[in-house]
Parts: sequence; structure tokens; C-alpha cells
Amino acid sequence: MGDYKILKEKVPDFIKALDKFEVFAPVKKGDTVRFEKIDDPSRATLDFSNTNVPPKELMFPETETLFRYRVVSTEIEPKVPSDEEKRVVLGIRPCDAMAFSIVDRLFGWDFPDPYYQKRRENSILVGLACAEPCSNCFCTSLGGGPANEEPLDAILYDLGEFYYLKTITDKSEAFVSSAGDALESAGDSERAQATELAGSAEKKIKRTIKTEGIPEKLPSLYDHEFWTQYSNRCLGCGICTFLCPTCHCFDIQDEIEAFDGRRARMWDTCMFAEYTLHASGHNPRPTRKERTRNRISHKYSYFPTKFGVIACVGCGRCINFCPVNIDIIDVLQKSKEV
Amino acid sequence: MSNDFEPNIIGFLCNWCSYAGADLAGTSRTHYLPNVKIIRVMCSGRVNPLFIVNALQQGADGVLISGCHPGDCHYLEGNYFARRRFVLMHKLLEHVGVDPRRVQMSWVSASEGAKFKDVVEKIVSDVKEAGPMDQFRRRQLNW
Amino acid sequence: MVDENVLRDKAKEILSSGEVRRLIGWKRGTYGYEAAPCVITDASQADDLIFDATCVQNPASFITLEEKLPVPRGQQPDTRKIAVMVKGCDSRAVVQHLVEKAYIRDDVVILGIPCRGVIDRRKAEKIFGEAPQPVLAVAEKDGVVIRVNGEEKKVSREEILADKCLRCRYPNPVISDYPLGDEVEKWADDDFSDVSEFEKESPEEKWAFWEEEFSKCIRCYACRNVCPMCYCVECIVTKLKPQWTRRSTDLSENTVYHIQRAWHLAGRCIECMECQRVCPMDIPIMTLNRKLTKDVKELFDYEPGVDAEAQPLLASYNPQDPEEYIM
Amino acid sequence: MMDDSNPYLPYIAKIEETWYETPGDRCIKTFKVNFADEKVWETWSHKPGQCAMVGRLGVGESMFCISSSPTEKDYLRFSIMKMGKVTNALHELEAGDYITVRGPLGNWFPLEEWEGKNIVTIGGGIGQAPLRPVINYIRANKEKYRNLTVLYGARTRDDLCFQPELQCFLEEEETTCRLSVDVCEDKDWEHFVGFVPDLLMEVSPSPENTIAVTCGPPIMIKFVIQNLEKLGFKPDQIYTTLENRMKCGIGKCGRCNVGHLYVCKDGPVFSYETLKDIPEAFA
Repeated sequence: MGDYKILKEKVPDFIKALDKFEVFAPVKKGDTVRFEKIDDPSRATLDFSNTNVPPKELMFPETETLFRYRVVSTEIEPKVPSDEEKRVVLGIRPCDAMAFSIVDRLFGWDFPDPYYQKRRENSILVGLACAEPCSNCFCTSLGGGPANEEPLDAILYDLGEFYYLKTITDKSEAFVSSAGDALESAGDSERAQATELAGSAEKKIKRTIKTEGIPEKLPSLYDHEFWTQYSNRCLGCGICTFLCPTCHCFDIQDEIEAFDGRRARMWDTCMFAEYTLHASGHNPRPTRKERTRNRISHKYSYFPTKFGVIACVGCGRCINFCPVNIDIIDVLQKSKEV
Repeated sequence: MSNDFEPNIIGFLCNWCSYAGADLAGTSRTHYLPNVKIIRVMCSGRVNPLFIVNALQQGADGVLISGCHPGDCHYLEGNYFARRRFVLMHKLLEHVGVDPRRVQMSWVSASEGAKFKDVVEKIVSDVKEAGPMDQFRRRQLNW
Repeated sequence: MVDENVLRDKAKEILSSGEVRRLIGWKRGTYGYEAAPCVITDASQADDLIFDATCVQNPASFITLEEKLPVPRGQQPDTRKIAVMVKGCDSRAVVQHLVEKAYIRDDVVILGIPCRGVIDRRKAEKIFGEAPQPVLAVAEKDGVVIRVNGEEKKVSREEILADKCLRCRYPNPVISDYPLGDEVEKWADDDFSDVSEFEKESPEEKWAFWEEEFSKCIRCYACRNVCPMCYCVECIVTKLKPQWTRRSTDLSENTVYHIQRAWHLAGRCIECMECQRVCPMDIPIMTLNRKLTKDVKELFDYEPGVDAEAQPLLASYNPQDPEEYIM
Repeated sequence: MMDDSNPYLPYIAKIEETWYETPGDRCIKTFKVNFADEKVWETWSHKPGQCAMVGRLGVGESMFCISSSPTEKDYLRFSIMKMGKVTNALHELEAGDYITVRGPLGNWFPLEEWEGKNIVTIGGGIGQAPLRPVINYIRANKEKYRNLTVLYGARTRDDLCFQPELQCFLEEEETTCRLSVDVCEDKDWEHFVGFVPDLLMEVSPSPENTIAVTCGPPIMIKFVIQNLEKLGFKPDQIYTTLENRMKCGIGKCGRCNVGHLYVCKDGPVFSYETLKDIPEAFA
């Protein structure tokens, strides 16, 4: 499709030109980087390793209203995102983008989820190829890569003075046409530089795991002692799951303010005991051993059995942020050995 | 802040002293400001400091806790515990940026109807100055 | 400081004696600037144990994190002790557990390790970048010798040690059954100047600061789970009846969650700073805890986690307690 | 089916009648409900074994099996034990109040496949609720099935649900019905005293051309299945239902999985053939 380039100092102009869209881009606050809606183009940054919170929050927010109601009446007012909210998401890392194509399968399964799907359809995803993968990245082991294009609509490469923009799908035409003169045309030399950048980035990825056989093996380790080694030091917090781009579990709760109410859904995690706790007090996963096992097995066995793809993209967040050094690569490696 | 602002204040009054004090103020036809909505508790020691936070969250502009004078507690020592907790919670809220005038505590005995009136007047005028509590109030944002 | 061989030998001795069911310590991680906490049950695993400046985690947290399933009919519960390795700050958590009667003194075997400080991952990453290989670091009197990515370097303590270590008042464990290694000299003190500085700001400035910080929170509850003092069977934030805090994340609920969390640590926080270390969103959680620590010290002359015979602060009173703010 | 474009939107239903099945702290109350909008019936169709999310606005919703058979027209029945937050709130409601119903959800008992066979239902406690539509469906289509055996037990005599109907099964000639209670000091209790798996062994139904359906507490299901296997039932002749905590009911929210199966979507009805290799199923 098209090849363009954007001079780095023109990025704010470029964002400003996209006024037909809601633009989302990474914003730095101290050392944390997170996607936010951009009102002031100077706040956006494309100079980051990866965001702390993956861009899944743009399609599947931490908390979202499903519908509103008045407690005294029986009127229900759905809050499905409207078709009007066209979005451009700038600067998605290719691993996080790949996560969308995995989670799409779940939210599109059987009963399609209108909230997620509407946002997904209305969003134009503009990726940002990795030049410097972080030390715990292992995307290449899961079919991704520093410049993996699936399911992006366009991708940016940082080539020093400027970004090279390669459009991939028809959807990206809409935003390219509205970007105006912030974009310059590019050609074969930029394309070649981009390929080189992707190649050199790929070589910098140190960590790997061979996933063959894992989905078949994990169920046989159901009662295995090796889960205890990891769960013994697990805190049972939600970091690994909340920050995972493919984790999609949620809780639904009703909230009322005087007579106004809403039913909302919010992120939930299989690492919390109350996640599976029955009203009777029985808990099918009573300790962290079962919960750790479920998290890993769900990603590497249950999800692939059901949806045909491993629910992990190798972004390395669960390793980077784990306070007690539970390293999913190490767990998987061990699971192959025992 | 506009002068028409009428604050909502939740008052947690102990059953044995302060509630009786408020009652005395009422029966002796002392006029006190109607901004304080009273919740009767058995002892000021019953007031979990999270009640304060929860009240502020649910729309109160100020919170008043009132109990027996130290040494006079019906349960002997409930108000001593309440005092420690209150002072710390007060400091914590102040550190988060809540105006310290919003949260107050007083000792009002069953015979101090007049003092109760003064306490109410003080907290109402303080909270009026502080303005509406909108820092971490539950609002229907993005509902 | 302690010789790792002494540590391992002691661990082997304790484990093979059969008096303990698990031993909590540290082992080398698989990457980065932090070691991994580990729970071992057999003397053969004791050779994995380490202690150096990468051992940041507080093993005392794992004493109360142990989950016990109901004992099957006809079997006896395992009532053997838990052995735990502690640094100075970690040992205060054990003391505070004993004060609160979370368990009794006879339930734990404490291996005390004098400590010259542990490194702060965030500071280290700024100096040396990411470390794909596990890092080795030894804190010495005049600096920290650190081995990152195959290179050995020495940096000053101020540059790399965690903030808690730069104001450490208890470098040696305050309680222990087996003191391992020679005591180290106390070299820092805490004047709470950071808290006093923040106190000077106006309510508006304070709230502007917290508004930004609290709105970042994703409520993963890592700060709660890692805290050695947070060991309630059912936490108030997850209770549904009554529901104090909603599960939804917004400024209001996040603020109340953090006030609740800090409040529940009033007079109990032993300043291991684990909550702030684990936060994936870099919220300065300790700023709230330290405010309370300072006030508790000033108002009630109380310091948690020092004296195992003390009464818990909020379960006791003094008729002469200060009465400021009370009408 | 529900509103196709948004599976999270419930129907509003009006409670027409309520009554208690059992007394006590954990009493079971039955709600007979009708949709506020009668037009829903034009598109609504459920099968025996299917579930629905029943909720109260402002409190939340939980998954319950629809305990009325599709052969019972113009109303839905839910039998709900008072247990947690939502069920307590539902128990406060009476005729004339409104609830929300989202469904039908999940799979169902493959009753068409079972035509021409003997059916044995083995229920325990509130586990009789999902079996009730099966029994009523079979009784309404007698000519298609051979013998129906109903085995049902509860802790005490008072804890037996649907007592008027049970009386009717006992009197009916074409239905074999056996009841049991775990403990009984009552002299005129003429039925079995003991656990349901033991009742099953006493009745010892023949596995010949028979399907066994069981539902009840997990521990009962476990032993019933063991005993059925002793009697010579093959895994594909045994059907059971599972339950787990659920929030969405449509295979999205994740929590109800046993192995790779979602109880809400792939279940709640499972053949033992499917479950026998999933250790988590009876956790």
C-alpha cells in the first residue's frame, strides 16, 4: 500500500490534522507510560519502550458501563459505543496489536460482544515497530516480531530524523487522507531502511521459548508438584493479568447512586481468590497453586484448545512487573522438563 | 464561594451523651442549624474512621463525630479509642488534601445542649468556607 | 553481612532437624536486579539460598501468605514451625505479627541477617539499563559492588540503594533465633524531612498531587498482597456485604482504596516499602504510610515492630493522649 | 434468543407468584415469572437444562437454571436457594416486583437423542431444579420414551423441593419414584434413609438402553458417578450438570472454566464422556 514519512518535529501537526478522529497515543507521566486520549498533541510521545498498561484498555476499558437504569422503573438504557466515535490509536507495539487478533476470537465467539467489537471496528491501529526490544521480550517465539503487521492498519518505523509510515489496510486510507501535509511521500530507500531496522531488532531479542507440545502437555501436569514451587512465592496480586494484553476476564457489578444505577464491567483476574468463590463458600480454586496453574494453563493450553491460538504475545510485561520474579518463560521451560 | 451553599454534614453522635445533648438542645427549644444530619451510634468508639471517608465519598461535605467527655464514656473507654483513631484519620485526610475543617470531633455531654448548638454552628460555618466536597465524591463520571 | 555458606548450612541444619515445615528465604532470580523469594521444604534445596543486596523482598510477607486447605479426615494438621530469613526491616514485620498475635513466637524460627542495604531496581535501571541476566550485588561500607551484564562496577550507596535503606534505623534484625553474620553499624537515620516538606503544601496542591497519582491506580492490589501486615482473611475491599469500595476503578474508588489501605496500616507499618516497590504504576504509596508513621511517633511516641511485648497502637490508649482538633 | 446485538441486555420480567419450597436459613423460594413485554414469548424458546441470568437491578445477577419445562407455557420458573448477595436480594421480592432475566443460556439435555430409552434422574437437594424440566418434558412426551425413574434425596424431609409434584410421581404408575433423606427421626417416613448414592445402589437400575442424569452437590455427583459405573453405565450414558461462579453467562468473562470448557457456554450439561479427562471438573 502507501509509503509515507513524517518528520519528527511534525508529529504534533500530524496529530492535530487528525481532528476528525479521537486520537489515542502513549503519554508519559514520570516513568510510567500509558495510552490516553490526546487533546494536546505535545503530550503524546513515541519515545518509549512499551506502555505499562497495554492498549487493550482502549477496546476493553478497566471499567465500562454496560447499561444504565433507574432503580424505580424498568427502563434500561444501553451504553454501546456509537459508530460516530472514530479513533486512531498511534504507537501500538506490534506485540500488543497481535493481542487484539487473539482477543478478537474470544469477543467474537458465539455471542459477539458489541462493546468490544464496536470500538475495535471504529479504531484505526497505527503500530510502532520496535527498534530496541526490552530484555524480557519473547514475541518471536509466539509468531510475532518487532515489526509484525497483523492486525495493524499502518505501522511507523523510527528512522532517526523521521518516521517511515507504511499503510497496510484500506482502513488506513481514511486517516492518511485527513493527515494532509504533515505526511511526505517515501520510497524504496525508506522501505529498505525499515526492513533493516526490523531485522536488527529481531536479532536483539534474547529470550525464547519453543511452544511446541506445551498445550498438549500442560493438562497432564494438573496435579504436579512443580506448580507449588511457583505458587509458593506468588503474592496473588493482579499485576500479571491486568497488564497482560491478552487477559480478558471481567467482573460485572451493579452500582447505584440514589435512584440511578448502572451495570458495569471491570477487569478481574483469576489470581484473586474471590474470582471463583461460590456463594456457598466453596472455592474450586482454593489456593494460589490452582490459580497459578489456571493462569498459565489458560494461556498456553485451554485457550489454544478452544480458539486455536496461544493467548500470549511475548510482550514480557508479566515478567518485568512481577514483584517476586515469577518468569513465565521459566515456568514453561520447567513444564517441558518435568 | 457563594453564600447560598448549604453544606450537608453527617453527625455521628453517641447514644449516651451527645445524642442526649442534641435532644436537650431540641427540647429546650434551642435553635440549631439543620445542616447536620444525625446518625445515632452507641458509642463514639463505634465510629469506624472509614465511616468518615465513606460519608465524604457519598456526598457529605463534612463529618462531625461527637461523644462523651474523656472519662465519662458509658462503656468506660470507648471514646479514648475513638480519640486516637480520629486524630490519625484527621491527619491522614489532611495529607491527602482534604480540607481539615471538614472533619471535626467534639465532646458533648447530655447536659450540654448549648455546647451542641455551638459545635454545630462552628462546623457549619467552617464547611461553608471550605465549600462543597468534590474531591473524591462518587460522581457519575462516564456512566 | 553474612557468608552464604553459613546461611545454607544453618538452613540445612534446621530443615533436616524436622522441626520446620518450610523455610522462607531468597534465591537467585532468572533475570534483573531482584532476587526471587523462595519457599523450601527440603534440605537438598538449601544450596539455592542466597543473600546479597538484590534480596529486596520481605520474606515475612510469605509467613501469612501461606494458604492452608482443610485437613482431610483422619489426618493431622502439620503444626511444625516456619523458618524465615529476615533483614533488619523484615524482622520488624515479624515483631509486629507477634504484637498482633498473628501467630505465636514458638511458631517461627527466625534467621536474622544483618544488612547494609538492598538495591532499588528503578534506580539501577537508570544507571545500567535493563539486565537480562540475574545481577549480583554486594553492599559494602563505602558503596555497592554490582555485577551487571558481565561487568563489575562500584557505585555509591546513595545512587543505588533503596530509599528505605538510605534512612535505615534497624540494619540488624530486632528479633532472631539464629543471628547469622556479624552485626553491621547503623549508618543512617530518618528525619521524615520528605513528609514535613509535603505537609507544608496547601490542601489544593496536595490534592492535585494525589489526584494524578490515584487516577493511575489499576487496583491490582499488589500493594495489599505484598504487605506483611495485610493478612486479613477477608479484605474489606473485596467484601460484597456490605460493599465499602466498589470494584470499578475511578478517582473516587481509587482514593478511598488508598485511604483505607493506609489507614489500616496506621501504627502498624514497619516501613519495608514493599508496597511502593511492587506498584506497576509507580504510585508513591509510602508517602501516605510515612505520614502516619511520623504522626504516630510524634503524637503517641509509638513505633511499631520494635517491641514484641507492646500493645497494638489502636487497641490501647492513654488518658493523656493529645486532643488537638477536638472541640 | 436474546437481543442479538447485545447479549448483556436483560429482559424485564414480572414476578407472578412466589412460594417457599423449603424452610430454614437457606430456604428455597420458587419464582413464577412472566416477561413484562409479552412479545418476548414470540422469540423465546428454551430447552430442558438451559439456564438464565436472573438479577435484580441495583444488586446484580446470577446464573440459575430454568426449572420450568418448555412444555409449561407462558411462564418461567426459577427455584432459588438463599445463599449470597443476589439470592438474598431476590428472596426479598414478592409477586408484582420486577426482576431481570437474560437468557436462555448454555446447552441443554439432548432429549431428542434419548428418545426410545429408559431415563433415570438422580437429584440431590436443589439439584432437582434442572431435572424438573427433564422429568416434565418426558412426562409430557410419554410415548417417545420408555421408563422414567426419579431418584431424589435431600438432607431432611423438609428439604425436599417440589413436594406436591413428588407426591404425584409417587402415585403415577408409569413413573418410578424413590425418595431419600440423609437423616430421619420421623416414624412415618416410609422411604429410604441414607445418601443418594446409596439409594441408587439399592434401586440398581439396569444400564441396558438407559441414560442416567444426575445433578446435586459436587460431592454427591462424584459418588453417584462412581456408583453408576459400578452398575455398568458407560461414560456416554451418564449426564450431569456443573456449576461455577459466573458473571457474563456467554463465555467471555472467564471465571467458570473447567479445563478448556466454559460451564456457561459449553455446559452446564456435560456427558461424563467429556468430563472424565478433566480433573478440574469435580474440584
